[in-house]
Amino acid sequence: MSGADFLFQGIIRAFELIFSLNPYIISITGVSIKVSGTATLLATLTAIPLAYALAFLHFRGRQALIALVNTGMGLPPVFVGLFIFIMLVPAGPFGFANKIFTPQAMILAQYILVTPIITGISLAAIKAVPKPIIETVYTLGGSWKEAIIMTFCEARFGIITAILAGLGRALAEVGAILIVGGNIAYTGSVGGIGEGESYTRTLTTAITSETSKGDISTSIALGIILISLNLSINLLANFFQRRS
Amino acid sequence: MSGADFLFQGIIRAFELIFSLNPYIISITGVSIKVSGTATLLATLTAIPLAYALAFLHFRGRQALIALVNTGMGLPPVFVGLFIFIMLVPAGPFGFANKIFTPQAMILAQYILVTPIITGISLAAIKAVPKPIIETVYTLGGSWKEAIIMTFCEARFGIITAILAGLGRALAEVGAILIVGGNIAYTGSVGGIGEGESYTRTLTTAITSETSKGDISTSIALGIILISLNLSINLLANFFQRRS
Amino acid sequence: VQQAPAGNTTSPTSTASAPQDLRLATTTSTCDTGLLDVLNKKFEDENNVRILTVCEGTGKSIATGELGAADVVMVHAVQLELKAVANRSFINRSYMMYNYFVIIGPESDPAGIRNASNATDAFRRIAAKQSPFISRGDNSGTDIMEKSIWKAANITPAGTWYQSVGKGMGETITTADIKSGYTLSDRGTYLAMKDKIKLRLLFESDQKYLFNPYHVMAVNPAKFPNVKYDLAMKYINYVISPQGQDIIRNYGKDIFGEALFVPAAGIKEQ
Amino acid sequence: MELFRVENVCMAFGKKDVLKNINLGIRRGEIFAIIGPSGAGKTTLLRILNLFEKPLCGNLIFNGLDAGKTGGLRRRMSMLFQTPVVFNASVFDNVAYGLKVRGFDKRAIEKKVSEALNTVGLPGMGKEKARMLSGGETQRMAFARAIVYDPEILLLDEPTSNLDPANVAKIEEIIKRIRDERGTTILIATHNIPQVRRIADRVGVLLNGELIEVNSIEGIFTEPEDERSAAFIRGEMIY
Amino acid sequence: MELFRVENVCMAFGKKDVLKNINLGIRRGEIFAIIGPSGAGKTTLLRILNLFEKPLCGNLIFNGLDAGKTGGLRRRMSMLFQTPVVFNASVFDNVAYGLKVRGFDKRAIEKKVSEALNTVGLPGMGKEKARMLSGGETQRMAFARAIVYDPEILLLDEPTSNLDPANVAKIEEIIKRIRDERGTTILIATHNIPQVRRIADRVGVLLNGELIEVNSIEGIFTEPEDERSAAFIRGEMIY
Ligand SMILES: Nc1ncnc2c1ncn2[C@@H]1O[C@H](COP(=O)(O)OP(=O)(O)OP(=O)(O)O)[C@@H](O)[C@H]1O
Ligand SMILES: Nc1ncnc2c1ncn2[C@@H]1O[C@H](COP(=O)(O)OP(=O)(O)OP(=O)(O)O)[C@@H](O)[C@H]1O
Ligand SMILES: [Mg+2]
Ligand SMILES: [Mg+2]
Repeated sequence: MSGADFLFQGIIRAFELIFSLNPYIISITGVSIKVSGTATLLATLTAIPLAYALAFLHFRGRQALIALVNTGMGLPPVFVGLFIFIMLVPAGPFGFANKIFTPQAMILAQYILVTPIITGISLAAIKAVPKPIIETVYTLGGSWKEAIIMTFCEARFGIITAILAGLGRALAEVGAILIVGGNIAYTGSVGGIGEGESYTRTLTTAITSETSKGDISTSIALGIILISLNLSINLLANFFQRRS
Repeated sequence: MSGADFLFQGIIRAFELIFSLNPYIISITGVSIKVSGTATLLATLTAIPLAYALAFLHFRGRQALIALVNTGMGLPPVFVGLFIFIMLVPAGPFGFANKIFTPQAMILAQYILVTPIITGISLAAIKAVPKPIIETVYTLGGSWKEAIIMTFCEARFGIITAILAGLGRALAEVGAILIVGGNIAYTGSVGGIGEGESYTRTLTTAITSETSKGDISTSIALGIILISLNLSINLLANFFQRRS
Repeated sequence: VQQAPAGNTTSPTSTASAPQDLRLATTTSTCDTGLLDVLNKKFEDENNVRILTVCEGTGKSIATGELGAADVVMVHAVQLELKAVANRSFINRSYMMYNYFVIIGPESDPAGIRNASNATDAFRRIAAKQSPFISRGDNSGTDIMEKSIWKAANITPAGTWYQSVGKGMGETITTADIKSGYTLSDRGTYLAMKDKIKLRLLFESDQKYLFNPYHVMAVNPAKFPNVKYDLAMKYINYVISPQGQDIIRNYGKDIFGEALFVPAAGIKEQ
Repeated sequence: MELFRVENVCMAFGKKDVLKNINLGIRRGEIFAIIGPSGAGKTTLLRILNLFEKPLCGNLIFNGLDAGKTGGLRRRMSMLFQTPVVFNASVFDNVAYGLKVRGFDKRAIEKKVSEALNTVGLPGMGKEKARMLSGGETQRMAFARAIVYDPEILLLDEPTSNLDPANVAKIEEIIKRIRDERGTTILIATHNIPQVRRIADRVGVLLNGELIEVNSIEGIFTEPEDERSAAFIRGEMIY
Repeated sequence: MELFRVENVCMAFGKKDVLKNINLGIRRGEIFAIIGPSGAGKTTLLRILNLFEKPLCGNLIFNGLDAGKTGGLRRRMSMLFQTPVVFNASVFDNVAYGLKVRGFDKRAIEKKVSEALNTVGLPGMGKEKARMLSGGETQRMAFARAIVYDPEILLLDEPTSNLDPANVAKIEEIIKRIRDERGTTILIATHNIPQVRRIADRVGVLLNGELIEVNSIEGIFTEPEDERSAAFIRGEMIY
């Protein structure tokens, strides 16, 4: 079989899998969305306040923290995965929580990876909002809360880009969740695309295991599903960005 | 050995490896820098003009292209790796080039992954530059080239963030380069951290293979080296960002 | 060499409606060949258990068990296993099956290993010709075996012809296929992939060097009180039971035309 | 009587002294004009009163209390910036902002905003995008935005600089009416000397950060205390 | 004689007609004032001349040629915006911009910039950050930036709106001198009617996008052709 054939077969397989509403595919897609969605949500809730603090508060070590956030944008996923792994295994300091190889551990890993990304990009967007805008809010009687809301509206495009970058990264991420999640699916699905059910298997970790089995067509098919998912989210988001 | 011990051992090991100037470590670090640096450079050279085009030119399909760029920020590395793999294998359409399992193939993979990231974030930064600034350039006799330079200066912070996010992503990336690069090292490095020499092995792919060996301490050590590298780059960049 | 202990710690079958979870860390070859699908399904159905299978390579599987993150491990690297048993991380190590490693390479066989007298001779010929050799380099059972063959052949492989990839079996075969190089593979993975590659099986059946035994062992509950030791033992006993061994004996015959593994419960190891 | 007082206030940016030892009392309900050459420190003084800058020395006393200890002080005033900034929204939303922030109900907001837009000569412009307005329209919209919620104190920084004579007259009329009807205390920084005569009760002259004269309108135009302020009013360059 | 001509130009933003059938010839070396109430279309007309907006209909003729076909036209003029925008750099760099773009050498740039800063009353301010300047200082800096490279045509949109009388006089003097010494053609949109009398040769009155009168200075102040422009000059509101 030639290289291009794999691609071709993969595309056909992707359509088959999507349109047959294969329950196994649905369940791993569900885990992908649940894990990456939750991680991105939590990361956004951390990152945006953090970005505001870095933009507006003048505390000691602010510059160092900005450098740290930018460094965090390049945290190696496998390292983050390993770090959480040795923390969460029963022999580790947080072993008592019994969270290794669970979706929660995966959410934690992606949260750590994605938070700096959303923070760094939001920070750049927030810093680009002209100061007089904020002063106008204040002089018209707005509180710091209203100033934050106004900044948010003005930096909307950039902040949406930040969240999209974070979500995209989370959905595409594999190194960390493979280690802390274990790529586990229940019966029937270990050896192939069966009627199994995912526990900690996501689209990306499934791609990895299909690849290591040498089943490149299925990997490509899963990749196409993942990209379609991402594209739908982005078309939706673009609709909102365009209104800014 | 408990979980935290690995971390502790990893830190010690990292210092050992760094300060002994271990030639194997130096060679994989070199490949990391060469591959990710080149990919980020090429991606920057593509992404910034693209971001300008998306910001200023009003062509058909512009909105769709923006959505596509944002989707690209979430391209699954393993998928990109596989795609390039099936294109470059001898049986693939570009097999004649004989580039599979080479640093060039890795650069290509990271280039594809990083370009949308730099484009998306730069675009947000460029769009935040007030239009009257550009009009002032024009009225003072500046050409479109000078308008671009001025926009660049005004969007400096955001564009630097974009490049840093891209470089961080490239340096941390493992899924794609593992597939297209093959994680190849020459002799001597077979059973452990020896005096071997890397051909397509990077810090991240080495972390993966050390992890699969179960040598968690060495993985952690390599992760620490990678993060230190990233941190140095960011402290340097922060120095320039601060001046904006 | 430890003798497989008899399973006499079986707990009464659970009657609860919610299935119990059992964590199994195992090497990629058992997953990727599809054996575990069949083997585990039966156990799950009969015992109201869900097996959480983490496929991650022998080295990492043992580390996972040593850290208490698995209840039971299934691996194939005798030295590593014995070391882990010696440090009391695992107990009840049981011999479950074996197969043989094979040396595969390009059909043209530039080093002429088809006529080699044994595995060390084959390796010597490859080194003499400096034909490309792809090493897994990941401390897996296969990798350890490869290293010991080089050692027995009195060769320290060096040079750009000898490339280490630090990856699983499937990916290593793919790499060797593209580079038209030799590699050492377990028989199962080779058979599973043989239709997709150009490499051919060139040398096999050296009882001394190419022997590939798989063991299953339980994480020591004395070290990690929270592991599901009883359930792990139930699983081990199932794998080495006639029922489990039968599944191993027949697995692969329909798909590959021949069995991938030979059941070995109760056999004394060399 | 005296609503607030500036006591020994000084201000510097870097090494540049921008305000030097300013003492000034503003009476409730008066229109007080601040004049002086470009760069004298007028905007800086207004910004200090609106609490955007903390003076390097001296105190602000509101109603006999230290400004820092008077909670909600900023809510009682509003400032029209010399270069008004427009929110990226409709004219209506811009003008409504101060009302929304103060929790007025929708009905009241609509009524007040459309009244304010009528007053400044922008009737029916509520739906336009504020960023698209002309220079003078922007200034009038910002004026409407600053007065619509009846602040107790109004700080106006060159409120008519971009307007034609007729619109200037209109805005001046509104300023006087606000003071007369609502008793609003109004400070106005302006370069328009005839405007000072037309609307202000008292005037202070700033020069290089010093308050060289505070006088009544009659006073400054008939017998100015300082030769430099006399020259400034005549339109001469003073240093 | 005639440097450029606006022929039947009209402009609309959305459904709003902003300029209607404008016909106007500008002579080389004259100072032409554009007056009219806020929102009349003055800025829009200047922006069309500076090629920022393409008119919906009509033509711009420069030196008898279509403006679209005259290469490098924009380089020969410069516009001072009603709300000047400042580059995030020093005052020197801001003023030097047009010179750098035109490839002047470092020596010449330094000389010209410091001269220009002196002329507008900002001597020695080159090293200051431009964003920190006061409103009037910013306006003067932007004026210096627009004239420093001797453009052939100068478009000034309310160039003295933020200045005190003495500085206004100074800028007016510079404007006249530039025209007298360099023969620069100058269009100035202004709300300052006395200023029109002081510096302009001719004047056009815009009202709701229509050019209701074009006249000489003597003409418009002694016998205006249109009753509405007469009223506007008297300071009355016209519609
Ligand atoms: N980009 C735009 N989109 C929509 N409307 C616009 C735009 N630019 C200007 N306008 C409208 O066109 C009209 C004329 O604007 P212009 O800026 O030319 O007025 P002007 O005569 O310069 O007024 P002013 O003296 O207040 O500066 C105004 O009513 C304004 O709201
Ligand atoms: N943030 C700042 N940093 C440095 N210098 C400043 C800052 N703000 C104002 N200045 C300087 O302080 C002086 C006074 O500025 P201010 O804006 O108060 O003047 P002004 O009287 O309002 O002038 P104008 O009539 O031109 O608006 C000016 O010389 C200005 O350059
Ligand atoms: Mg001012
Ligand atoms: Mg205007």
